[in-house]
Amino acid sequence: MEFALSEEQEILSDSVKKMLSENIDIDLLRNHSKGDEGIRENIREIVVEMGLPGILISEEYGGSGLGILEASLIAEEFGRYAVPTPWIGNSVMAPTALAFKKGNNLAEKWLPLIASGEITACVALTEAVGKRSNTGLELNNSKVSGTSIFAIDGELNPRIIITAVDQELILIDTENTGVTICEIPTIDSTRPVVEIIFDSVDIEIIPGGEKAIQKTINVGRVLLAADILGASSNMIEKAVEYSLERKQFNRVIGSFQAVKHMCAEMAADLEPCRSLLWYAAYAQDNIDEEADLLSCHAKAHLSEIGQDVARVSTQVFGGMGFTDLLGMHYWFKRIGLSRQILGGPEKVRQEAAKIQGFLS
Amino acid sequence: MEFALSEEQEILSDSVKKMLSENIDIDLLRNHSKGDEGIRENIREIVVEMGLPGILISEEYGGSGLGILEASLIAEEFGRYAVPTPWIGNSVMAPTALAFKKGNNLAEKWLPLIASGEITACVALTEAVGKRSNTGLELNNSKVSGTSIFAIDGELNPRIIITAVDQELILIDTENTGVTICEIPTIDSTRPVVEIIFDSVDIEIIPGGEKAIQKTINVGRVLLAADILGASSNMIEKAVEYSLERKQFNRVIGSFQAVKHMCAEMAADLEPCRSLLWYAAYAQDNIDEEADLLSCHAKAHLSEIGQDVARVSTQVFGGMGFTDLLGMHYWFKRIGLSRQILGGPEKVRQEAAKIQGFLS
Amino acid sequence: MDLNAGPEYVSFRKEVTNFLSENIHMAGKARTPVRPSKQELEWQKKLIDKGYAARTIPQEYGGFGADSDVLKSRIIAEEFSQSSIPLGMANQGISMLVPTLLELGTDEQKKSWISKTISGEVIWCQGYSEPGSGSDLASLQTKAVDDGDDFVVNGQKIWTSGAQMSDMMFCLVRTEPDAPKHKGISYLLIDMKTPGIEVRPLMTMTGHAEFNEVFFTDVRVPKSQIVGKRGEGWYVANATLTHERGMLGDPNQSATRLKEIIDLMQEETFNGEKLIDNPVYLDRLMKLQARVLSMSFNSLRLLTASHKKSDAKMAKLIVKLNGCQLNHDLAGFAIDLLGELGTIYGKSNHDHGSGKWQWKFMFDLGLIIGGGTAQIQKNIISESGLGMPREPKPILEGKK
Amino acid sequence: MDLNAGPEYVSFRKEVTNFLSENIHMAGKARTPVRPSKQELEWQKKLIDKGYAARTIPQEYGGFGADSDVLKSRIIAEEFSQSSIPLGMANQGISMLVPTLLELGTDEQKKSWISKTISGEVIWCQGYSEPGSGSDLASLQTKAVDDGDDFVVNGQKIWTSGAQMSDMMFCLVRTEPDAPKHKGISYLLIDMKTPGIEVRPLMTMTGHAEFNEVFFTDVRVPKSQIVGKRGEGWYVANATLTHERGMLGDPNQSATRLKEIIDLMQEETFNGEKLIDNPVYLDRLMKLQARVLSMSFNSLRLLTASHKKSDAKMAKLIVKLNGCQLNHDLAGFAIDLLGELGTIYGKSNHDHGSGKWQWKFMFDLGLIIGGGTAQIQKNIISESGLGMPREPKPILEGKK
Repeated sequence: MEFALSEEQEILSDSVKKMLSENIDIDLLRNHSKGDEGIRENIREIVVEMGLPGILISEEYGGSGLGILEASLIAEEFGRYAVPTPWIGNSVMAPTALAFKKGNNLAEKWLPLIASGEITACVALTEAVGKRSNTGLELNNSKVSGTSIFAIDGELNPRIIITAVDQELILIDTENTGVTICEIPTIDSTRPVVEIIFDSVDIEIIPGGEKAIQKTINVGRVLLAADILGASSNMIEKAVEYSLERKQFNRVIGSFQAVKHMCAEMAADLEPCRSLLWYAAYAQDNIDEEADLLSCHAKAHLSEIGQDVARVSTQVFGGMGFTDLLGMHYWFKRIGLSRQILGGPEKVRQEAAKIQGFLS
Repeated sequence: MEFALSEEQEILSDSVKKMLSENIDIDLLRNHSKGDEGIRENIREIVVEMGLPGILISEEYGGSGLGILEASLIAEEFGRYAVPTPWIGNSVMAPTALAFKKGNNLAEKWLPLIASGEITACVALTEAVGKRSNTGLELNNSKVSGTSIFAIDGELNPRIIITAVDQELILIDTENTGVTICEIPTIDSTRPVVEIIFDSVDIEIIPGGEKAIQKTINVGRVLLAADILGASSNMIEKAVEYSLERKQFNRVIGSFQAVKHMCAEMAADLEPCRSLLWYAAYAQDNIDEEADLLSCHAKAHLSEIGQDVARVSTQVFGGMGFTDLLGMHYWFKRIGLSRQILGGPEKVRQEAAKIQGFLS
Repeated sequence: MDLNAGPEYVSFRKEVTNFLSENIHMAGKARTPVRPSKQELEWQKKLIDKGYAARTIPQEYGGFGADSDVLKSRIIAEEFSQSSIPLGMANQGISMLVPTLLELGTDEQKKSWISKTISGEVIWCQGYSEPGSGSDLASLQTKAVDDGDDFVVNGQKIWTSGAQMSDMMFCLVRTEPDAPKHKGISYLLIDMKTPGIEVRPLMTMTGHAEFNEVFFTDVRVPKSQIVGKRGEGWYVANATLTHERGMLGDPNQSATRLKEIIDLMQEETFNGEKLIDNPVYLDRLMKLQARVLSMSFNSLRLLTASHKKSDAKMAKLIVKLNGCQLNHDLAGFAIDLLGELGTIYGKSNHDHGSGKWQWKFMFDLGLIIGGGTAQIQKNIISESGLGMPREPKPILEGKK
Repeated sequence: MDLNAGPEYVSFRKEVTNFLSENIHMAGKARTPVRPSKQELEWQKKLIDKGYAARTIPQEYGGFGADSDVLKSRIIAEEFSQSSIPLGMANQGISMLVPTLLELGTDEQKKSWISKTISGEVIWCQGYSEPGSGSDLASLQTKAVDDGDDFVVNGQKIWTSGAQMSDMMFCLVRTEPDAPKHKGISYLLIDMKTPGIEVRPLMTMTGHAEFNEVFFTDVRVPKSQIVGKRGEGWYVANATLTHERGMLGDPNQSATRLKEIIDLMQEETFNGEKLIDNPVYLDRLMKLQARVLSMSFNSLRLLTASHKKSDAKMAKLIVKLNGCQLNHDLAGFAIDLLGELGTIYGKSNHDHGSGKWQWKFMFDLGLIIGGGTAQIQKNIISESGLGMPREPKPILEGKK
């Protein structure tokens, strides 16, 4: 029994962190949010160079065959640096969906392309979690029509879209006619989400049915939780740093008990989330019977704690936190988006109750 | 428009406060909790002498004909001093029930006796709010049988019991055969509650039906909220006082920002409750269409804030708050009981939603 | 307690509603600070003539000259709000400078500025906060050096809303650098067209520039432009600061938001189920409703206290802290109700109104911080409200 | 991450479960502190012989003498807990004094006390806190004056659990009244039968006397009874204080409570509806479950860190603060679920188990306060965990 990261996991996490610290800074996030498209391409190149898109993909398809815990560690660093690049949909949910049943044709065809970074995959499962008005897909004569919103990782001309209809996971090659993708403007400029309109488009069924859909959503939720963990850690760290520089009343504000206790409460709330997340991520690959429940708890609990951390740390930054000058709002908003996609806290807790047989 | 207590109301509240401060102290509460029955009788005499049991009863029946707001002000002081005497059931709920329809025989017969203090009335409406297992009454051949728990003000040989069955308020004269009353031991030694077992007992119907039941419960809830307000105010006041005496690290603990902010948060939470309570109490007599909703909100909101105040102020008292030495736990527990009777917060908020037509 | 209005007020309310129904076509809309248009200036004049704006300001300074009557003021506010019409021009010149001048200005200052300010001819901005002086406002460093007939001002202000379209600024500057920090400050009126003033918009987390930074380089201000005595600016400013704090955390705003949220819950669905039918959301709604009602009634209590000229003490001290947090929480709830859609911030087919909620959610967090942070509010509540001691002065460590 | 146990541990667990199923009839029940009975002393001996108690204490001092292996310790704890059997005797002598003596006692002290303590022959109580010294423990005032071969002790201790049935007390006293407060303290072992010691039960809000006050009047303690050097008692005590804090807020307890709450929700009804079917309660349950799981996993993380002898830092610092609050909140939820019935505290036909929950609700509030208040915990977290500065020393005002 070892409840800790292995040396390899530490090295992976450190190397991602190092790469990000060298390549991502606040100016880049600012320029990206102003629409500098070159930034997306550049970061994507670096991420591909490190082999990250293939992290979950088995070696036979050109990936590194690691697990959800490793993917979560990367997501945590992506959250910490608010990285504007496809990750959770393309490199985690899509490979999980395609590899659900071993050795199917679609996996053989697409996983190598995802691993090599040749294509990106967009995942559109919002409606499988819950439908808002004027959304949803339907199948007619094996062609899909309708609208899916808040699809993940659709910003870089995705070659394939993975979505669900009639309790089946389906794959759409965007080279087919009838697919329209446009970005939905949200608070979070670091991670674009897209709306996809399908107009009688050819599909292929990814084997696995409802279980495959659930597993794909599960890993998405765990990864969002990991992103929140990283973003929140960063906000606390920066708030403490700021409190040790900023002076009022001839003292650094970090010497006031009120500020100290705000920071202590954030840290006390967040720290156990790390263990929850590790366990939830580990369970996805190793403890089938707990995978559903733990993904719900990780998502809901980190959404709540993350929102608190975002609010309180902004208060530690004071007026500066409210301005654009420090740019901490990128994390505030990133946490805000993660909270809502693939199910908000109330919805996800309801699922957690159902999984345990409560609420028939 | 005047949203403030009138001079008469201030005088009433002050005179009750004065009476209580002269007659109730922590030793008395301690002795009462150890079973000194004489204390109940003594306080009851003083309360009767002040004419308080007749506060709501019209002058024709020997009362002073005041309203729920006045009764709430008294309840607030009773909460502040944790007074061990019948009040909410006997002097507020029972008169409200009996006077719901003007000039009925039961009112004529019993209100003068309540006003004069000759008898006490016990109110048993727990099951009208919600039934726990093994409780509830039923009517057979105009006789009532069954069990009602957590009846209010049944400790001093009540002459009458007001309860409900089949959507009617009913009155039971305890001189009839078949009534057994015993105290239920709760955390709150200052306000006994009783269990009543009815074995085929004669009843009389108090006119008014469901509306009368609802109104009786409403005023009970408002009065419990008032009691919590008084108890919580006392806890904050005493916590601040203590923090200005107790020294640690060569400073009074009230000079530490952590302690100051704990007290400030309690005060900030509690202060608007006073306005909520005034409005809710006023509405019972003057704004029919808001009476139901406001009684729910006053009860639920003060239950939540009261619990917070009880917990945080105990923390301000530190170890001393946890011991019996200061006796602050009498208020902690009184708030704890008020929170649960006539509907806990979740239940009462659910009613508040229903009243507004939400949750069909 | 008597929540019925007397007959005088019933008829006054009727007068106001009549006025509104007859004149509503002339009113503009509430807008983010811009110079008033000709139509708005005319509307403002009409409101002052009727006594719906500048109601208690003496006629000699261009006001309506009525006695103070908070109930009538509230009726006016309520009816204008019901009709969604702004209650005349609202700016910091009217809400903060004018009361200050009335109390502490010279006759000449009153005559020069009050009439022009309330009519909308002269627009003011406020120059108090500085980058290094937020919670510790009295540590402000913008200097005004005595030089003949003028002060020469150098330094920087921040959080100045409307600076780019203002004619004038009322401003705190340090005139006596050697005095204790509260005693070295003066209150100056500065013409924004004076050479050496630069205004830079300050972008906030909302993505908008609701505020500005203002830089002063050798800005000459005639000495006659001081309000109150030299070195007493802190005390001049303080009366109106209290006034500003009272304005933040408005319970009317909370009540409006709650109503909008209920509408939203009745309209929106999730998985085909109306949000209003979700028991967990309803429980959250009821908790918020109790807080909203409490703050609304607290505000009635303050109104009565103000009417009776009695001190509402704690009931007043807690408004900013509670109100701003409540408004923030309401916006956060609306966002949660909308789920994914709640994150939309810009033009989209799927926009169900989240942009407004997100803006409020962020701007209200700014209000929790601004105008005295939540921490400063708690200090004030514990000290002024509960009589707890001020933070003891620390032994300062030697400079490094 | 690897949550599978190795084969050595699988077989060790089997050994423990076998032992338990064969010997369970000999075990007593967990009880509030009383002198151990003959049966309990025998059981304790059996446990030490098997290495389930006093596992890592050297054989020369009466222990089992195994190497430290936190995983095996955890397996023992888990299996005993599963069977609801107390893990041998638990008292402050075993948990706090013995580790202290092992580290800092003289050879003679180790030989005199360790064996007798772990066997249950000698029972200890702790004498640290005083009425005037809670959060500021180092300000303690109980005096020990040097007088020939003895110290003469005068003063008062509080929060002493089990004092009335203890043979000995390990105690902090002030031996050097003129030294700085942390440097004037010594750590003494005091025979509770010494003349001049009076024990008074201390009633708490729960209605029980879980603690005592102990008064010392001219109590003579031989100088040989000091542990560590004179004046260094603060540092002697501190190692084990940390140990005590780690024990408060046990996540196993939270997990057990959560399970009991779920059972309660499945059994109890309100208006004929099962509580488990109420969506609002379920939402609250899920929130609590996430916190319980988080703290359980956090504890696995600490276990691994301890196994690897690495410093778990923040993950360790937050246990007491979070755990005690969580346990309190769980008890509060159980009470709410039971509604009126949740307030029953004593014998009643309608008792559905609330007495236990009410006791926990109150006692856990005591634990939030005791062993370092929540405020002290937050100081520690911000200072040791986040590197924020200590409170600056205040300028003390002149005495009145």
